[in-house]
Order: sequence, then C-alpha cells, then structure tokens
Amino acid sequence: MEAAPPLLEIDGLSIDAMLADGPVRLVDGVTLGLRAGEVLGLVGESGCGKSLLSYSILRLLAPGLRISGGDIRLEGRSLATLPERKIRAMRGNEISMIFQEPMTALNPVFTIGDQVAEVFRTHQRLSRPQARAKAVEALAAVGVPSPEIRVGQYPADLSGGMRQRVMIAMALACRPKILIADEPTTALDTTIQAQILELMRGLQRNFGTSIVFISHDLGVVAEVADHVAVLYCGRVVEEAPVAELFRNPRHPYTRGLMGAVPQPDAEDMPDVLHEIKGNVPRPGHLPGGCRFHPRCPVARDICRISDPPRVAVGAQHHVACWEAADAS
Amino acid sequence: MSHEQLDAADAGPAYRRRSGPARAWSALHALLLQSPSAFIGALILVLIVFACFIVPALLGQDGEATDLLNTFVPPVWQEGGSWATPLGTDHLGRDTLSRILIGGRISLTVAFCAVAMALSIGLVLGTLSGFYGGWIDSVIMRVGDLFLAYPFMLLTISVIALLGPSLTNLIIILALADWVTYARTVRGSVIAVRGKEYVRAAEAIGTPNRTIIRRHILPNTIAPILVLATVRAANYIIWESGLSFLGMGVPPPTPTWGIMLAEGRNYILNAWWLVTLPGLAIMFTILSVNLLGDGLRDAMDPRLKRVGK
Amino acid sequence: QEAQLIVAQSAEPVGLDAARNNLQHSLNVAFNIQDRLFDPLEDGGVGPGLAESWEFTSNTTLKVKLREGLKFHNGEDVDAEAVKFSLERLLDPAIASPHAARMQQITGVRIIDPLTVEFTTSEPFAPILHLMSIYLPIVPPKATAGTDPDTFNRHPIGAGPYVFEKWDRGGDIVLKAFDGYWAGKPAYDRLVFRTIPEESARVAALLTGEVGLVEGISRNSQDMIEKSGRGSLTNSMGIMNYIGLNTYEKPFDDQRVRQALNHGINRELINKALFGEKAILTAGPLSPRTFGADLTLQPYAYDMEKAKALLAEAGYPEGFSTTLSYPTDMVQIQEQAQVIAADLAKIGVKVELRPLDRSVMVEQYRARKQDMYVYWWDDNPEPDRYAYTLFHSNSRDYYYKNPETDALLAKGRSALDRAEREKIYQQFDRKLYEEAPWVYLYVIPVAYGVAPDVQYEGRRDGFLFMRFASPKNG
Amino acid sequence: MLSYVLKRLSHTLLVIVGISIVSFVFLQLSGDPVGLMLPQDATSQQIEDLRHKLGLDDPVVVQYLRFVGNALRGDLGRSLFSNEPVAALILERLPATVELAFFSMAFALVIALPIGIVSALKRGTLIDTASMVLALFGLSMPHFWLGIMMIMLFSVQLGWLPTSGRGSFAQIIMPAAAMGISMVALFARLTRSTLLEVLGQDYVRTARAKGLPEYIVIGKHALKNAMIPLVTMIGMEFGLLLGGAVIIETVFAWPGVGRLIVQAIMDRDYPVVQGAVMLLSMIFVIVNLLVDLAYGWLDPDVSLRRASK
Amino acid sequence: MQAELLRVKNLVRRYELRSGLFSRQQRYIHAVDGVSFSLNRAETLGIVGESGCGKTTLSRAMLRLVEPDEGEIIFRGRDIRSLTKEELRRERRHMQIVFQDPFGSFNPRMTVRELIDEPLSVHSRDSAAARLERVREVMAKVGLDPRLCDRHPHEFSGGQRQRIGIARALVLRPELIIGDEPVSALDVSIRAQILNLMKQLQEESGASFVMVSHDLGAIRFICHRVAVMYLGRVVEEGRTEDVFREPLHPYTRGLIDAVPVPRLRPGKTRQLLTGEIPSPVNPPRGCHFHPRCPLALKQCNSVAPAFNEVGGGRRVACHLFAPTGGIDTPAPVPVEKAGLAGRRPDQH
Ligand SMILES: Nc1ncnc2c1ncn2[C@@H]1O[C@H](COP(=O)(O)OP(=O)(O)OP(=O)(O)O)[C@@H](O)[C@H]1O
Ligand SMILES: Nc1ncnc2c1ncn2[C@@H]1O[C@H](COP(=O)(O)OP(=O)(O)OP(=O)(O)O)[C@@H](O)[C@H]1O
Ligand SMILES: [Mg+2]
Ligand SMILES: [Mg+2]
Ligand code: NI
Repeated sequence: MEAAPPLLEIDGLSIDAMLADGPVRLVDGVTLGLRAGEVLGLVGESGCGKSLLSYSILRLLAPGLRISGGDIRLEGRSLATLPERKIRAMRGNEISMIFQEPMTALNPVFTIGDQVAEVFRTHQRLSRPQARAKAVEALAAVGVPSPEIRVGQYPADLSGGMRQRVMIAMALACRPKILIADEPTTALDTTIQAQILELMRGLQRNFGTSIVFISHDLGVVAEVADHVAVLYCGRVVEEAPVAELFRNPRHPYTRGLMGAVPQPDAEDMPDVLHEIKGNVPRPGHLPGGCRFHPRCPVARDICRISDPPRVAVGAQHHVACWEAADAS
Repeated sequence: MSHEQLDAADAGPAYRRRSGPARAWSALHALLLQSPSAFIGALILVLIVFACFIVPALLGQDGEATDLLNTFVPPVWQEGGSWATPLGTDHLGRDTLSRILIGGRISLTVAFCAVAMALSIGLVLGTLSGFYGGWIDSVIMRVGDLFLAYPFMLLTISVIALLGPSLTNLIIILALADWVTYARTVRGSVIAVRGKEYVRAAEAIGTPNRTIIRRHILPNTIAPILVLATVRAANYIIWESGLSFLGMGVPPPTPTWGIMLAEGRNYILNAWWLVTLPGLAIMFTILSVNLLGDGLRDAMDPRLKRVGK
Repeated sequence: QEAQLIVAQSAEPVGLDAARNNLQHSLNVAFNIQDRLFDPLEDGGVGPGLAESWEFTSNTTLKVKLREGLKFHNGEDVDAEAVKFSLERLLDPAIASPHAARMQQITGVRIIDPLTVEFTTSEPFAPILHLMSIYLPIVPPKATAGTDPDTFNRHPIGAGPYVFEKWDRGGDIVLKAFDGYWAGKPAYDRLVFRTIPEESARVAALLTGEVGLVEGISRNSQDMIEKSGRGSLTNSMGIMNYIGLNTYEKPFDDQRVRQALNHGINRELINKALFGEKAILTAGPLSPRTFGADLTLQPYAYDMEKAKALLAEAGYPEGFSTTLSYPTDMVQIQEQAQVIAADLAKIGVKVELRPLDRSVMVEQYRARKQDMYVYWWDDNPEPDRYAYTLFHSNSRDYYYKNPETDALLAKGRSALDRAEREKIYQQFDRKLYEEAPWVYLYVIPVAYGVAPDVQYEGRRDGFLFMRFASPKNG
Repeated sequence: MLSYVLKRLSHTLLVIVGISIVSFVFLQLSGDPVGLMLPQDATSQQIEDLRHKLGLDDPVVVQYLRFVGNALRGDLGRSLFSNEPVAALILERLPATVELAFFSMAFALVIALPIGIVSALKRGTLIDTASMVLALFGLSMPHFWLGIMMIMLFSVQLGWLPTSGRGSFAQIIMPAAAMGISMVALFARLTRSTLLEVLGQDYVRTARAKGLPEYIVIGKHALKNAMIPLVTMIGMEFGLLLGGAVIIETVFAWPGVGRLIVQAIMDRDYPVVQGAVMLLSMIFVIVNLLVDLAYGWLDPDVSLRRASK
Repeated sequence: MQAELLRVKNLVRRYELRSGLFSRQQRYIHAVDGVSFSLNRAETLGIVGESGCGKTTLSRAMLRLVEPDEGEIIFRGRDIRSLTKEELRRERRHMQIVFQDPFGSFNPRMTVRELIDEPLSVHSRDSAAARLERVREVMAKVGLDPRLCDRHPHEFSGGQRQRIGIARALVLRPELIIGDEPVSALDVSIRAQILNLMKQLQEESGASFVMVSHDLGAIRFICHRVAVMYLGRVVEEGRTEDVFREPLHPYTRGLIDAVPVPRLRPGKTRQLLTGEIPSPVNPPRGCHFHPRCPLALKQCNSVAPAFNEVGGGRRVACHLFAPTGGIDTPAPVPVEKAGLAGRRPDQH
C-alpha cells in the first residue's frame, strides 16, 4: 500500500559516539519514512537516541558523534553527502527544527524580533525592516499576542509557552517542507502543552507541513501523530499508524509502556501498575540478542542470542520481535 | 538477584570501588587519559620539586657561598667552563646550578605557603560567607571588595616598607593580597553546593550545620579551589620575581629565581646564563603548573567532558 | 641646526630650586639654571662664579666682588641686592631650606656697593667658600619674592647657563641655553633631563644614541659601554662606603673588636672582583682624595689570623653574632654586604643581613637600632662637610663620641690657614684610624656614560655642570 | 535597575571609605616622614618643629578627619616633599597611566581573542594546544625581564624602537606589549573556556538549525554571550593595570602614577600615597561599576539574574 | 492513637522580590497563599498543580525547610512553627522527604550506605553495626541489593537512585513522608516500578504520605485524597476518585482535559484552557483563575472565592459553588448539568 515515495527517508541510519576507548553505537540501523503532510511520532525513553536521530537529519550532530552508516534522503536527495553550504541553505528553510527546552533554545542576549528576522535575512535575503515586518507576521501566525511589542523583548521577558511559540514561528518562517519537533512540549505545563499541541495540529491541517514529532510520552504522540515509531536503545522496535498501534501493540515493550502509565481519566485505576522490570541499559553496555530481552516478560532463548528481524505484521505495521516474527 | 543489580555489578571495572593508593593511582591514570597535558605538567612539576628539594641536600650546597676568585665562569659547555660549576657562576662567584635549585626551593615554598595561607583564609571566610549569608556575607564581601580595590602593588609595597622584606612577610603579603580571590570562588561554589538538593536533603534529615559544612559542602567545593590554587601558585612565582626586582622580595643572600633574574639582568650581555637559566626555570615551572591546572579544570568540568553523560 | 643634549638620570628631581633641594638628582638640574657666587673645584677650593673676586678681610669677614653687567634669565640685575636677598631667603625658616643648617655660622651680610657684599661669620669658618659654592644659589629678588615658593621650585629662575623651559612630570625637563651667561653661551642650545629609573634601559638608551649622557651606571655596565664602542666613560665620581659600628654597645665598644673587623675583610679581593680594581681603598675616615687625608696611612691589611687574635684578646675567641643593616636602594651595597658577611664569617663573626628600605634605614639609624650598618658619603674634597656631620657629637652622637675628635673637628673648621688645617685633619684621620669606629672600606667609582658625539669630563662631586659639555667633531 | 545602581554606588562608597581608613592606618604604622625630609644633620628641635608644622603631632583621629574633610572639598593635601597639591601631582600623571593601561589591554585583546576563538573551535587539536602553550609563555615571563629583553632586542640590537619615555606612538609599543603579553594567556584561556561553554548551549544549536552561516553563529550568537565573563575580567584587569604598572613604568621610564606612588611610599610621603590610593581605588571601583552597567547592554537579563542571585 | 497526623492551617510563604525601578514598596511572590488541609494517619494526600503554583514551596514549608510566614502546622499535636531549631531538628526524624531529582539529591562523594545511614547517625544512638543492619534491611525493602551498599550513587540508574532516596526517607520509620515529584524525573518504564513501590510501602508502613506532582495519573494511582493548587492557593480538594470523576472547579476540569488523548478515542469533548499562567508576582485580583476561566462570573475579578465545603469531604474555591450565594451564584450543581462540558472558549 506504499503510495507516493516518502518525503523524507531514513534508511538504516547508525550513529556512533567516538569515545576514548572506541566508538559506541547510539543509533543502530533506524529506517523510517515521512510522507508529505503526515505527522510521524517518535517515542522512546530518555537516551534511546531520539534527539540524535533528529539532529542527524540536519547534520547538527555534536562533535564526537558521527553517522556511521545508512542514509537520509529528502525527496530522493541524499542529505548525508550534501556539501556543508547546501545543507546550511536547507536548514530553517526546507527543514526546520524546534527543541525541547524553550528556556535555553533562544539566545538570551538578542531580542525575539532579531532572532526571528534573522531567518528571513539569511534565507530570503530581506532587508532589516522587511525582515522585521515579516517577523511580526510570523509571530502573529503562531498566536503570540501583540507581536509588535514582543519583537522588541528579550527571551527572559517571555513565559515558556510563549518562547516555544517563538521557536515555532522561527521554524515555520520559511514555510519548510518538514518540521522536526524534538519534545516541544516536555518542558511545558500540561495546560500550555495542550495549547501547543493544538497549534501543531493546526499547522499540519492548514499548511500541510510534514512533522516529525518526538516525545517520550506515548499519550502526547498519540494525540498528534498519524504514524508512530517506538524506539528502544537506538532501534525502532515497532512502527504503525497510530490507531493500529494502540489497538494492536505487538512488541512487549510497546505493550509495557502502555500499561505502565496510569491514565488519570481512566474509568478505574488498577491496584498495581503494569511495570517493565529492570532498567534501560546504557549505550555501550547493551545486552546481546534482542536488546529488550532482559526486561522482556516473554523472552525466549532465541531472544538472548539473536537480533529479531523487522517484520510486517499489518498494513504499515512493522515489529522487531521474535514473537511477532514467528507468528507471521 | 534482580536484573538491575546485575547491571550495576556488571558496570565494568571503572566503577569498582577502590581504596588508598590504588585509588590515587587510578585517579592519576584517569588524569592521563582525560588530559595528557595535565599529566605532563604534573610530571615536570614532580621532577622540579625533586630537583629543588632533594638534590641540593644531597650535594650539601646552600647557593650562598661566594668565590670572588671565580666570578663569571661560563657554563661547562662554553669555553672556560668548569665541571665544578656546571652552569657557571655569577658576579660573586656563586654556583648558578645550586642557586637555581635552592632558589627554586624558596620560590616554590613561597608559592606553596602563600597558596596554603590564602586558601585557608579564603576557605574559611568564603564558606562562612556563602553558607550563612546575611550580614556575615555582607561584611566579608565588603572587606573583600576593599582588598580588591586596594591596588595590590601598593599594598605589597606598603607592607614591605612597614615590615621589611623577609620570606615570611612576602608570604603574608601574597596571601593577604589574594585571599579574596579564593574567598569569592569558595563562596560561589558554597552557594552553588548549598543550593543543591543533597544539602536540602541533609537539612531535612536534621543534620546539624557543622556536619553539613564538613560532610557535604567542603568536599564538594574543594575541587575548583584546587584548580584555582595551581594557577595562582604560578602567579606568585612571577609576583615574587617582580617584588625582588623592586628590592622588596626575599632578602639576600637567600637566592630565589626572582632575585637571580633581578640581579642577573645587568649582566645580560656579558653573562647570559645568569638571567637565561633561572628564566627558563621559572618558565618551565609555570608552564607545568598551568598545564596541570588547566588539565584539572578540563578534567573536572563535566561540560567539557568528551563523553556526554 | 640646534644642538641638543639629553641627559638620563636614574631618578626624577623633586624640585628645581637649588635652595630648597638636597638630592643630587635635583641639584644636577638646578645647578644648570641657578648659578652661585663660586664654582667648586676638584681640590676643595673654589673658583670664580658670579663673583669675580673675594677676600677675607678678617677672620670672620669675607668680601665678595660681583661681575659687572650680569643679568638673570628674567632680565633682573645680578647685584649685591640679589646676593643679600638670596642668603636671607635661604635662612628664612618659611622656605625650610635643607641647607640653612649648614649656613648657621653666617651671621650677617652687608651691601657695600651694588657689586660688593660682605659676609660676617660668628667665628672663623673655613668651609664657607666651599659651602657657598654649592648651597647658595643666587636668585632674582623681584621674581622670587613675587612667586609662590612652590611654583618657583617648579619654574626656577637664575643666572645659570641654561634657562628653564618646561617640565613634564615623570617625563622630560627641558632647558635652553642662556645667551647672557657670564662664561658665554653654552655649547648645547637645548639641554634635556630625562628620568630612566632602570639601569639597563638607561644604558640601552646610551647605546642606541637616544641620550648623550647617562648617570648611575654600575661597574658592569661600565664594562659593557666600553666594550660596545658606542659610548665612553667620564672620570669617576666616588662613593665612599663604610661600615658604621655601634661603639656604645658590646661587642663594638672594644677597639680590638673594631680593629679585628677591619682586618677581617678582604678589600683587595672585593675591589678586584666587584670593581675591576677601580675602587680606592680607604685607610681612615677621610677619603684619600679628600683634603686633609693622611696619605701615609696604610689600609688595614687583610689578616684573618690577626683578626682572630684580636677577637680572642677582646674576649670573643669564638666570635659572635650580629646584624648588618644596609639600604636597598643601591645595588652595589647589597653585593658588598653579601661578600663582607661571607668574609666575616671566616673569622667567626656571624652576620645576619638586614636589607632595609631607605626610610626604614634612616629611621633605625636615628633610633640607634643598628649594630653594624653600611652607609656611604660622597668622596667630597672638603673634609668638614661630612667629618663634622658624622663624627662631631654636636651634630650626631648616634654611634660614636669622643671629646678628642670633637676638639679636632672644631679646630679644623676655624683654621683658615690651609696648611694648618690640613695638619689638623691628618691628625683626625690618624686618630680615627686607630680608634676604628668604622670598618673602612673603599671609594667606589661611579662613572657617567657619554655618547661618542659628546665631549664631557665628569666631576668628582658628581654634579652635572653641563656648560662644560660640548658636541664632539663639530 | 536604578535601585541596583544605587545599591552598587553605596557599596562603592563604603569601599572607598574603607580604603581611606586602611591606607591611612597603613601609613600611620609605617613610620615617620620627617626624618627623611630633613637632611642627615638636622637637629631634634628642627624635627619637632617640622612635625608640628605638618600636623603630625595631632591625634590620629584628628589627622584622619582632617584628611577626609579636605578630600571632600577636592583637596587631597600637599606632598610633604615637593609641597605640591597631591591631586595635581596625580592627575598630571594619570593620562600616561590610563594610556598605557588602554594600549596594553588593546594589545592583549587583539592577540588573545583570536587565539581563544581558534583554540575553542579547534578544541583538542594541535593548534589548540600550541596556541595555549604559546599564551602561557607570556604568562611565565616576569614583566621586567620581558621588558629588558625587548629593549635589548628591539632597541639595542635592531634599532627599531626607542628604548623608553613617552611621547610618540613608537614609545608606547614596547611597554604596552610587555604588559599585555602577560594578560594574553588569561584572556585567551577565558575566551576559550567561555566560548566552549557557550558553543555547547542550546541557542547555538538553534542558530545553526536556522541555517545561519558559521561566522554569524560564532561571531554573533556565541561571542556576544562569551563576552560577558570576559568583560568582568577586563574590568578587573584594567583596575589592576592602573595601580600595578610600577614595574613596566620603571623599566620603560613611563611617567605614570605607579612610580609616583612607589616613590611616595619610600619617602613616607603620606598625602601622596593616600591620595593616590584613594584615586586609584576609586577608578577601580568606577571601572567595575561601568563594567556592570555594560552588562546591561550585553545581557538584557542582568537585573533579573542579579535579583535572583 | 488519634486519626489526624498533620493539620496545616492557613499557611503562607512569600518570597521577597528586589524592588523595581521606581517602586518604593516591597513586592512579593505569594508562593503559598493561605493553604489549609489536614492529613490522617496512613493516608495519602496528593497535591497537583502546574509549574510555579507553589507545590515545592508548600511541601518544604510543611517541614520548615523554608520558613513559613504565617499559619500553623500541627504535626503530632504540636505546632511545628513554635519549635526551637534544636527541637525541630529532633522532630525531623518523624518527617522525611523524598526529592524530585534522583541525581542531585545525593552527595556524590558518599556511598549508599553512608547516605542511608546519615539520618540514623544523626538521630539514633545505635551502634554502627546495628545501624548497618537497619540500612541493609531498608535497602532490601526498597528492592536494592544490600551488597551494593558501598557503591556511590552515580553507579546507579535513576530508578535505583530514587529507591535509595526512598530508603533514606524510610530508615527512621517516620510517620510522615513527603514526596516532591518523586517520579517526574524518571523514565516512563521506571516510573511504574517506583509508583508501585511507594504504594506498597505506604500500605505496609502505615505512614502518611504527601505526594506532590503535576502528573495527574500518578496522583490518581497513589492518593486517597487530592488537593489542586493554582497560584499558591488550593482551589479544590476531595477524595481522588470524586475529583477525577467529577471535577468541580473549572481549573481542575481544564487540567484534566489537558491530558493528551490518543486519537483513537475520538468524540470525547475537552475544554482547553486559553491564556498563560499569570505571574505569581502580580496575580489577578479576585479569583486568581478568572482570566482563564470559561465560566467566570462578574464578581470573580474582584472577590476571592471562599474555600467551601460542598459535601462528601469535598471543598472548592469557586463562586459557582458558594453555598449561600449572592444573586447570580448558582447552587452547587454537578458539572454536566451545568452545561459546562463541550463549551468552546470562543463561545464564552
Ligand atoms: N555528544 C555525545 N557524545 C556521546 N554520547 C552522546 C552524545 N550525545 C548524546 N549521547 C548519548 O546518546 C544517547 C542518545 O541520546 P539522545 O539525546 O538522542 O537521547 P534522547 O532519546 O533524545 O533522550 P532524551 O529523552 O533524554 O532527550 C544517550 O545515551 C546519550 O548519552
Ligand atoms: N527561593 C525563591 N525565591 C524567590 N521565589 C521563589 C523561590 N522559590 C520559589 N519561588 C517562586 O515561588 C513560586 C512557587 O514555586 P514552587 O517551586 O513552590 O512551585 P512548584 O509548584 O513546585 O513549581 P514546579 O512545578 O516548577 O516545581 C514560583 O513562582 C517560584 O518562582
Ligand atoms: Mg532528547
Ligand atoms: Mg517544584
Ligand atoms: Ni534476576
């Protein structure tokens, strides 16, 4: 049922950290696709490589990290081999990004207006006043009240939610094809989070922006995403359209995550939460075989020895688990 | 045994608790890995300390013996040099080598004692200031401002003029002029540590203040202070030489590197070794101390760690 | 083309009025602006200055005749009126002249005619000519009286060879030649005094040709200048070093101990090693170049055995411990002190060195807190100038007192006959040679460096009378 | 902001009062100037008279209050030696001092900033190590020694620059360089470490994600933030330069305040020392006040941050 | 043994702000602004609210880790605020706190044993051996291997560290344990472990718990009763089940509605709150919530609503539920009936 080719393809991407005592693999053979106008949700616990994945798309990996395998393609063009100049022209223009921490992601010593206008000045080569006017428009578009005043303010004068709106305005300034949102609501209050999620949904609806939406909260991802990929220790363990995933989670980890979170609006509360035992292993100290096996309630011998293959278990539903592999 | 405990147990040798010298050695080893330049610095420093503190004792020299019949003997590799005085002699016929070694002992002692003294004052006042805040803090910090604003050179010169030049006075002055730097740093890190959750936790438990300072605050402020101390120690060696230049350092005949430079400067053209050699000694020492300090700083600064933790 | 001479000194003058300044660096400049009645000569005598001639009309009166037609820089006449004014001003407590004390013996000054004055002294006073040749600058009465003394100190006027032009504090003092000077306009049109405190920098400035004359160069730099071929040395001024002893206290109250110390220092070797044998060893309190020194005296010989024997005789067979203070503002003294301490250690006298800041040194000296101390005096041709000051109990009794010496010094002052006077001082010299209240050291040479294109002979008193300088080869 | 400024001003005032007391006490302790003012053969009556005339026989408190009262009227007294007004003496030399401080600072920054930036960007490479070691060399050479060496090389040997004095631009090069070189290491290392810290900040990543060219990311976003601690340091060092240039002033015969004061201390010229210390510390405090206000421009968040400190 | 362990009455804590540019008067942040509640033995009280509403300040003020400005804290029948420093220090053994940050709340230089032992060494006279025994016992209880007791905290994972924190709180067998967001720094998969552990320990030990969190799910899972805070004040309090099933205060309602809803559960109506949380320095007059309230009445912007009992142990601070209301105060009616649900903000 694969219709049009995806807008953005991540193909077997691996990322290594170059440590003193050798490279450590942090992201391992991730394959994902983002179709035009779609919201792709990425969930996973802290440290599973979500951010690295998103940075690698824009080639913003920190020094000491490098892409050690695989490819990233935008409309068929490989981004991994693009010269620095070209990729720079693409950043903030065709692909933009929002980060988790609205408090620190804005430069404290420049005004909001300056920082938003910078995007126009860089990519559209507008003059200073033109860029400023556009900045006001962009802020208004994301629901910042009285944007003419805000442009003259510094980030410190704004609340977290407001700053995140500024970040979004900045990211959307050039109407990018793809917006990568790396945990855009994690640092925000629940009521503000709901507002921002609403805004993101509006973007997708109104502009058809394709979004990669990253979160560690399955609930949040489920609210905005069309398609969800679950990451564990640098690997995609399950991937499916959102409804399918919730109806029919196939990976024990996915099932565990769903059961582990008490739902405040659930009809009744269990006495004991379903827990995933053990801890997330540290990169470089991963268990052999299936990475999840030490914590897996249904682990078998093969899980300890051998990596499960990625298998399709339904329309656009893929799982990497021996149980599912055997079943199909 | 549950799996998570297995994890911790398997975490690898680096995590295993060690004791005593093994631990010190592994710290050194870690330093070497973390920052080779710091290691080199430490190595040179150890060599210098050994040379200055052990060697002259072995040779039984004090660097003060004059020999007017053999003045301006060049180093041994130059024409007219002699093995009796491998690095030559000065205008009073004193042996340059033993003077450099003894001088190093004095210079290093001055630096070390001044650091120790300034650090103790700074540690006590900075801790009080940072921990108790309020008027104690205000008083200490205002006094500190005063010391900062009082031109250091003038302070030094006034005190020396007052007390006369001597090794002890020199140390006192350096400490007096510089305690503020330590106090401010200590205060800063005490305030930072004091704001840490684990200090709150100790308070919540009902741990008395004294215990909190001793057990929680001091151990966690000492690291940045040590880094500061290394760098300042290097400065003191330079300052000492500056004071000697103005005739306000350690009184002769005791040699210090500063005095040797100051005395030797008049012979730059006809006896180059008199100023060049102690100059090199200063340079190497300061270089190594700074390398060590920088390395320690980098090694202790989690932000600069190569491994994102 | 204007000829300019730049003179580098090691310290900046405090003020430029010779009547109110005492330090050599100040007087060096001031003397070029303000002239005196007489010119001091190298043998302790005086030559004519603003005065053309003079004579003692009695034991206590001196008549002085001025040159005719001389003007001050501001156009006032140099006349008897001016001389009287200048002396009275010097003695006026209001201007607190440091020289006033030295002129106390002058009790009167009388104008005989516009060009003749007569001085009266309270008693016969031999050093009067010499003192006036240095300490009594003649200043224009109207301008001086009409100016605030401090302003005058910064903008002095006189009848000297150079006219004051400007003084940038910390920087240059600029003078220009005075057409109306009695000995004719000096050779250099402009004279600049510059302060360069650091010796190496001073020497460097001479070697690069930036300055024409440098003051204050140590023995080592002297070698360097000579070797470089980019400068030469003037005749030396002398600095007479000595070690004072506190003869009021043990162990220095014993003459044998004092003599032992005199025997215990190897002056020859020090001279050779530190001064290239250019220093003059002294036997007694008077420098061999000073008028009245007994040249037959031989310096105490270096003799460790004798020194030890003398110490044992005095009851110190094992020697003793003591301190040696010295001021830090002269490098050479520091070096000597170290060597001296080493020498004395060999005869069992353990000396702790106490380098003192100049002012502390003075304070402790006055408070009689020193056991042994190194000090110096310049190698002045006139014996009264320092001998009276240092050894007469009227002026000081800090460390030594002896009625016999007092009597000799008083006699030396009032003996107007030169030959008789010489005998008195020789007697004094011998007396103190025996008594040894000091450890006698040497007169060390302090030369000036001169650029190749400058012609200048130095003076023993060290004063820079720059009218004697002239460009070479042109 | 205003209240912050007022508070800072009141601190400043407090410090200045403190300084006046300290310097007064110091000089009281350090001895009597009268002996030095009179010739060696002065009588004790003369000494007494002079003491009385100068008011030195009044009680200490009276002397202090007299000093403060006069100072408030802009009269810092007169030099005991030259009898000139202290304020004039100092102000006469201040321009030279400020000029030297300014040029050495400029020299240090012109060299240090590029070194710091390059080594931060090339962290851990040979360039980083080499430039830092190079900067350290500057730190390990005593001022006077460096100065003399420069004179020997650039004036005597090469004949490029005049040895000393003030007046032309050529004359300021060597003193400024000799003094600046020791600050190069300080500034370069600070630049490096703050820049490294800033480069790890989220907003730098944001700037890159916006597609800004690297020179804007570093030159605009990173540098402005990195300037903040640098400006503090510059303020402090500038203050030190004003009072601490004695040695350089001595070597290069630079007619600055430092030498004036040292001479005054040696001469026990109370009023000059006191006045100069007051003036210098006032300048120090004011410079630092200005630095703090400069934060307002660099860091819009400053008043907030201070308030929460 | 009386049932009530802790009663907080009208607790106030202000933070002073440096005064502004021209203002002479001192300005304050009213971080906790007149909070009252009580806690029975063996009961768990949840305190929820958004960032900056004063949860942390409240939990610390209860233990006098920050000094309250006003109010009473009756703990075990004594007013904590009247204790001297030394008495308070001794009283601390009965009340313990678990911190949010499992990384920052341990001195990195101490071993796990030293950490857990610290309260014992401060408060008990037991021998070192007896204390060690107790440490091991508690470690085992919270699911840590006692053999790891000589390790340093950085050698443990976040979840394990939070277990250390709990062990440290439990080791003195306190009667009151306060958890300030004890799970919000933990990974989703670990969070469940700790929540289960805390619930189990609370039931076993019979201690009372105060659990502070912004995580509604966690609160609902663990707590018997819950208090909802908004800008320093409690706006609603009641049994957890009641509050979640039928939130009365419009803010509580908005808070619950803000919980993200997976798309597969469509049709559920939600009421998104608009606007930002106002600054606590300058809170709105009257009811703090009124500028964001979809149901605000006339008097809401001038009169602060009283904190009224509305039956069933439930209290609400809202004019909509004032018991004997003024003219336009509706009677306390269930929310659905009031037609609240499904209203859009723009209709208001
Ligand atoms: N510069 C780096 N050098 C080495 N390791 C790194 C670096 N940056 C990240 N890592 C490691 O890579 C792993 C994945 O990091 P990443 O930031 O992608 O996680 P994440 O899924 O975004 O987690 P979170 O939810 O905490 O943001 C982590 O274990 C982290 O420690
Ligand atoms: N030490 C302090 N000084 C000044 N204001 C403070 C201080 N501590 C807290 N505040 C302020 O008091 C208010 C309440 O803070 P508190 O930390 O109690 O909130 P919280 O509900 O715990 O928030 P969070 O969910 O962010 O932890 C906040 O506005 C905060 O800025
Ligand atoms: Mg992340
Ligand atoms: Mg909190
Ligand atoms: Ni197990």
